[in-house]
Amino acid sequence: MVPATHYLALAAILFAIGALGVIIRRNVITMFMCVELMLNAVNLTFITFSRFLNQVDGQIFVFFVMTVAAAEAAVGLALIVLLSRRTDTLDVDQANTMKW
Amino acid sequence: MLENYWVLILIPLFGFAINGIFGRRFSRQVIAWLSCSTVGLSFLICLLTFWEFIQLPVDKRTISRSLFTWIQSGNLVSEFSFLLDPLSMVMILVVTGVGFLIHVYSVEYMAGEEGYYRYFSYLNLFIFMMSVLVLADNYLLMFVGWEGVGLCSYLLIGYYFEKRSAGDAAKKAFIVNRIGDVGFIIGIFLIFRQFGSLEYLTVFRTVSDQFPEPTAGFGVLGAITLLLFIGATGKSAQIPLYVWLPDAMEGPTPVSALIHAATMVTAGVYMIARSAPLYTRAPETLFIVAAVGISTALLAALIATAQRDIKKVLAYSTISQLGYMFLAVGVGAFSAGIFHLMTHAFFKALLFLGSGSVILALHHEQDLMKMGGLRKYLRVTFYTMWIATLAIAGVPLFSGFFSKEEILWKAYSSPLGNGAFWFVGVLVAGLTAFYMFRLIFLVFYGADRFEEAHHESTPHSPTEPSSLIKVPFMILAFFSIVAGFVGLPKYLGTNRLEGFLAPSFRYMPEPASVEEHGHFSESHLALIAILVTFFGIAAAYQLYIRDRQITERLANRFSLLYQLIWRKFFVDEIYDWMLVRSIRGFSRKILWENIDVNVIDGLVNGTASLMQTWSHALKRIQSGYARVYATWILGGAILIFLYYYLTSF
Amino acid sequence: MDINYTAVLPEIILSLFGILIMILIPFTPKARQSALGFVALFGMVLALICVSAQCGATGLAFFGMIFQDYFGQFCKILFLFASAAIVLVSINYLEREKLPYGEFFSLLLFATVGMLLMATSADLIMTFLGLEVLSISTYVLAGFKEGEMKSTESALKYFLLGAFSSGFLLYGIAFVYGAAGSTKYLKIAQVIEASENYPPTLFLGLGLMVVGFGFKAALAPFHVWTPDVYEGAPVPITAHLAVGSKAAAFVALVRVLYQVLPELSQHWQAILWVSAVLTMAIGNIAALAQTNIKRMLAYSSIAHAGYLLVGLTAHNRLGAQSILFYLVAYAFMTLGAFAVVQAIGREGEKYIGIDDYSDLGYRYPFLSITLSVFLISLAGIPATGGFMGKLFLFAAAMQSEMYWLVVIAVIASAIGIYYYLRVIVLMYMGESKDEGTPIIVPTPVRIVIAIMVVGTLYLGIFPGTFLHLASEAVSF
Amino acid sequence: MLETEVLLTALLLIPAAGASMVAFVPSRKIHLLRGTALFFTTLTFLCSLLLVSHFDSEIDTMQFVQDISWFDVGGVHVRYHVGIDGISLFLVILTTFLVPVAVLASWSIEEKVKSYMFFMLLLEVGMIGVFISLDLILFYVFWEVMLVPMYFLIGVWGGERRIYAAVKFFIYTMAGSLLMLAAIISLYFFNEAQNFDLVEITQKLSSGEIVLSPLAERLLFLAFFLAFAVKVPLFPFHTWLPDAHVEAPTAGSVLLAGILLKMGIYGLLRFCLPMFPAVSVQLAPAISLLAIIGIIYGALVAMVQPDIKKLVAYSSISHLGFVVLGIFAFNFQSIEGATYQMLNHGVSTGALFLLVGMIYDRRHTHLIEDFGGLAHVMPCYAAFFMVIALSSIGLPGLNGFVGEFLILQGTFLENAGRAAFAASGIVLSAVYMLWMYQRVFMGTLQNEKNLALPDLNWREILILVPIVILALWMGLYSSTFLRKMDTSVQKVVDRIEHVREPQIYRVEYSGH
Repeated sequence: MVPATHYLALAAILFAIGALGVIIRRNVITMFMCVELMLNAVNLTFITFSRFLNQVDGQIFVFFVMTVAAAEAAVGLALIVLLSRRTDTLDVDQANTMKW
Repeated sequence: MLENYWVLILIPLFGFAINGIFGRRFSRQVIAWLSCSTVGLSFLICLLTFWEFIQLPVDKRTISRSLFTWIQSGNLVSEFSFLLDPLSMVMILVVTGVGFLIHVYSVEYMAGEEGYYRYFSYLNLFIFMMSVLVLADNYLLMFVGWEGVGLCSYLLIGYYFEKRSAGDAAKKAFIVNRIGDVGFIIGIFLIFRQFGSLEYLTVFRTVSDQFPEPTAGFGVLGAITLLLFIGATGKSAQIPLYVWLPDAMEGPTPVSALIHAATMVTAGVYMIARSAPLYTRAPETLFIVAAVGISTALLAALIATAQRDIKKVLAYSTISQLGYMFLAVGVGAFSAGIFHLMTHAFFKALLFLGSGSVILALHHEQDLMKMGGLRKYLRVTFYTMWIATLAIAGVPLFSGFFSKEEILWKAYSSPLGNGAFWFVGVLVAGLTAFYMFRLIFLVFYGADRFEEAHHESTPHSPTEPSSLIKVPFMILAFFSIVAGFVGLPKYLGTNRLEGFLAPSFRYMPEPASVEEHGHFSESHLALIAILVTFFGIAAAYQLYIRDRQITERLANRFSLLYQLIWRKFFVDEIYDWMLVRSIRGFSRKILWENIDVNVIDGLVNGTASLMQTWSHALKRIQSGYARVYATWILGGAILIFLYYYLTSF
Repeated sequence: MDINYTAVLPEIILSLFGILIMILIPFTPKARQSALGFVALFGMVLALICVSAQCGATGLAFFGMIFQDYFGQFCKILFLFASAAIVLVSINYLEREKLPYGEFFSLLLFATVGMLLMATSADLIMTFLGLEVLSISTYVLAGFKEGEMKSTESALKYFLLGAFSSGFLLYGIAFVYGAAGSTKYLKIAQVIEASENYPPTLFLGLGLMVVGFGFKAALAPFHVWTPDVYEGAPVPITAHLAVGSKAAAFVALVRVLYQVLPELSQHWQAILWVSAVLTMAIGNIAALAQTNIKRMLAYSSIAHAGYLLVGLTAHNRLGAQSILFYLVAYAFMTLGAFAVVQAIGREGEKYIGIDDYSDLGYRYPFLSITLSVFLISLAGIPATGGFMGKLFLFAAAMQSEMYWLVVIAVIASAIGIYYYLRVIVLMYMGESKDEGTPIIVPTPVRIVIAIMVVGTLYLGIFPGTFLHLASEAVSF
Repeated sequence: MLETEVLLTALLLIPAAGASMVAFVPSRKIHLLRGTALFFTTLTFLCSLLLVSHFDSEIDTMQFVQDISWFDVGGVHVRYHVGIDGISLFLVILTTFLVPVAVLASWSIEEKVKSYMFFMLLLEVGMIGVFISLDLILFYVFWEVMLVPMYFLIGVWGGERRIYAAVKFFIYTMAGSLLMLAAIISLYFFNEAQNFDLVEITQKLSSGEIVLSPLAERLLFLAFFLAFAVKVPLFPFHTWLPDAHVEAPTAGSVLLAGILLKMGIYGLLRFCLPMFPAVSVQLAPAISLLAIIGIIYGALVAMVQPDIKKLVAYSSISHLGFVVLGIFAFNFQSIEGATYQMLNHGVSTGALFLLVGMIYDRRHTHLIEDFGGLAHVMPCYAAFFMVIALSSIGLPGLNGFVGEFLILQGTFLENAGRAAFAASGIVLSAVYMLWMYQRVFMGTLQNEKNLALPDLNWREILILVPIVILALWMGLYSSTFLRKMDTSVQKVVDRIEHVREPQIYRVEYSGH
């Protein structure tokens, strides 16, 4: 049996990729996708623990997370649409009128 | 009157208050009447008291009265209370007596001045303060009078306040006095610490218990007495604090007569005499007192020989005579000092009043070189001034002769004295005769130099003041002649004054040796002094009557010396440069503009602007880029991770 | 363990009202839409009554997902009160800025539901859900002025970073779940208490959760979003962010740290200590150079989060209690300040530069005096709630012998005084300027401001009442 | 004593009531506003006189005590505990005396009278509160509350650089006092009973029930000391004072100099000395050194000021240096003198600022060079100025001397060197005061704007006459005041002596 650490490591790598993606990518959609990636890494973690703790709780949580992610996506995409309408771009760095 | 003698102090205060508050609405007569009558009443009470006082047996002649507690804090008590003993009796007589005469003189002298009420209320206040000084029964209360007379002196010197020089002189007088006062007050601190009391009699009793014999070496008594003496140098214009007195002549002339000749300036002598039980136990200080006294006497006499302002001559003369008095108390001859103090009060007041009428007659001309020939016009002034000059010069049988001889003899013969003191003393006597006669000759003899020098608006010749003003002249002249007879030297009779004052000088230590040393007798020395005096008079006659050219030739010949004396040895300039300017510059440039504004405020404002700088730096974090913000969050997360990785895993 | 609907009745009521308002929107005439605000208010009042009625009930409810305790009830009342005040302030704001009423109020109601859930949740997942409900609503509210780039930008930044950080929170929850085998607060606490040495995952979970909550509460260095989002959002929403969601985050943090992980206190105190210092320093220092009042208040709210952290770091009863007290005081003064800022901002929020406050003092005495009171309270000067709150927070830290933290906090407050004073200086001593558009203060706003002033001063002069309630509330 | 219990609270409530009355008077009715403020402040003054008549100088504990719980929750117990002893008695009276005077002096304020009077009354509440609080938190509350109205008085009605001065004043004092707050809180935790009661904490500290480590004691002392040193102000924390004074309106300067500065000294006497006697003794040389520097420094800088108000401000630094010196000499005379000198300084410097204000009302300047020869046109003013200036430089017979003398005498008993150095301040004070007097009042009238200056009017004379009478009374019959202080001063001295007793090495001067 594959030990838990493998799954957890995979999840951690996914999470790190997601987090780095948010920082590196300038396209809002890509950034948002990276956030989704982070959430899914968490989901993987939950499932791993759930499996190794012999509980179903963790798996149920994943459903909650997915629901929340969907809601976030709805709001987020709406905002992205608003941004692209306003600036004709998806470059997040354009949203930079307020600083300091 | 003995029971309630203290009312004599309060009466002038009443005059001061009424004149000071309501005087502006009063007519001149009312002001003058009020002022003179209060002092006159005081004098009257004083005389009555004196009459009853001398009836008392000698050992009962110490009467103290307490009015109320002034300051009490823990074991420190200072009562508002008065002590009448022979010493203060003599002083208060002089103060109220001469004070009254000068009040009367002022009525007319000041008639033309603005602020009449101001003048008289100050004068009354002065009499009050001087009485407090003289009659106080503890050091702290004496200090009240001490500073109080300084204040009156300040107010009166600055009487012509629109004149810048008057303001400067007033300020200078007060400040120089204050420097002395600091010494005085520290002396008081030390007295309290040492004796646990400030009351004279308690202090003296304690000191005679603690130190039955004069101390060897400079101990606590040395410190106390020296500090008190610093106070005295300020008030009585001795080296190094004499510089204010010549400038004080900016005040009205009667003020110079009363305050800066007869009474206030002698307070230092009085104080030392009062503290005789302390001083006699500190021979080192006494030597310093005598040395300072005689040096001042010499220095001032030298300066006086070259002054052109009539009042300045008299001022330096006063300093010089005060030097004599300090010489006297410095050699332990307290009653001789008081004796000279008294006689000096009469003849110096008279000299000042005389110079006042000269000045008035010449419409405020004070330059000796612009006078002359006045004897024709000012008869009374002329004669009375002659008498006073003879007195101050020490011509035999005039009052000054007796008191001065007494001092010179004691300077030579007392255990604390020596030949050098005597020698310089005699020299000063000669100088005194010289400069006083120089003054007389320049003012009253020779050609009339005032008319061409003075403005044409006064075609009529100088005139004497009215009769009211002549009364004080007469009285003072009378006393200038006869006052000396209360203290005849041994070879002529008995010294009544010394006997009278003796009860005030109890608590003295056992004298080290009763025998008076020296090889000469009193009368021989007196003869030498008389000769020197006449030599001084003769020199003045030679220079200022016989041949005026010699003066100029001499001045040219010894121009350096002459300049030195004429410019008063540059003492004022040195003080100004050393103290006034440097302190002012230091305060402005270094303390205020640098330490305050640059350093401290700079630190404070610097912190503020540093904060602003940081603020501007910190807000740069807020770059506005969402991705940068995410980096911060991630960075924070990584830091937390690292922390746990290092500490807990 | 049963459902016990009454425990969640307030949340249910609020949700129903939220839905009701959305249903009502098409049926309400355009001119009467502002009535929807009063519907929302009515819902909140009902919820408030519910909470009050429950006061004193204890135990678990809703299948062990919800706590019933004083602490939760205290917070719920506070949140409902704050939200109600925001509703009152918003009605005229929306009218002035010509924004739609219905969506605004229903979103506000949902956000409140999220806050209430955070205050009472007994399960990490519940907490997460509460936080998300709150967040998603506020993402939208922040961008509510769709006509304005600033508002959109504010919402976008908030959304991106919020989602990003909730990823951290969730990841943390997952680790804690892995370490303790449960997400239930009490269960986790039991497990940790029983175990001898803690698995690394527990620390990972703790750390990540701090990041997540720290984001919401604007603790340095997770505070970076605050100034931008506060500046761009509509003023009532800024107030809501500053008061409501920050308070909710703190309350959740208190529960998690004090109730779930008290055993680990020495492991989280150090982090919070550092964060507290950073937060206070950055908040106060960066505020000095601000020229926009909303932005300045944003930094100020960061600074106040720092003060709250001081109490949190202390980890003692007094700390928890003073956090509650301070949250109340902070709510009063901040809501009041934003209400004034909103009124002075006028149409289109044109006048929000600090310069615009110049010489207002004697022209608009009501606004100026009240704003001065709020600022003085924020600065922590006595006779105001701000002072008392700070006093208790610092006292708590002092009790835990964190002297340096107190000294730093004290210095930070001293710096802070400067920028609060600057506004007062301008109002009363500044150069006079052009009038600009006259300021109209509608009655509801007036009422809110008045209540807040009274509250601020009441807390300063008679802190006993609320302090008593707060100490009752801290039962763990 | 039943009815006297509420006296102190009444002193707080009357001005507070006045403030609320003022708030309801329409701002147009300037005369009504002034009248109301004057009425309430005078009422407070009259009320405070009852304190004197009911004060029992034999009792060494607090009197007129009122002690009720303010709030007591979860271990935080704060009390409304007020009371006075011989030290605070006259400070309260001074406050209630100077405020009506300041109100009268504010007749020339024409703008924003309403808020001005409101702040005045509020300020009075704060000032009285500081002197009567016996609970540390209560004290702190009043201590800070008072800052706000003062800040507005300077900032709104002040001179040109008023904002700078106001902010500087506020931040300076605030920075100091926040540290005091930290110290107060930590004292609370050292107290087992966990309350902030000053009397109790002091008592426990002296009986040894509360034991502080030497380090803790030192830090606590410093925290308190710093707050008070800023307020005094002691060199080098003094630079806010000249700015604040110059910019403040007359009444502001009067109260600032008359009362606010006293709070620092009062704090030292009430907190630092009784609570931390050991550290006080340890640090006394250093603090005395600062005080002496302050005396000389203040005087020297005062000497070169071109502005009368600034001159008086620097002179305050010098005068208060004396007071601090006296307090840290720890003997009966010096502390009683210092307490007395606080009152004296309040009266004479307050009056000086009033006088400067009067000329400012006429000429709108207080630069020395703008004047000269004023004695010609304003003889009455010149006379009053002279008297007050003399009182300020400590002429015997006027009030300033008694305090200064006692301080120096006491200090001398403790340490002769310190007293000797400090005494130089006596000379310097005469220098700057008289020099200023000469430049302002003497000489000829050169500035033509001064030619037609009116002399004092009746209102102004009415303000000054009581002050002059007071100055004379305090200078000539100090027993009225000193006897009421004795017991309380003795208590402070005992507290210090208690700590110093083990050090037997103090050598009594033997005299040889």
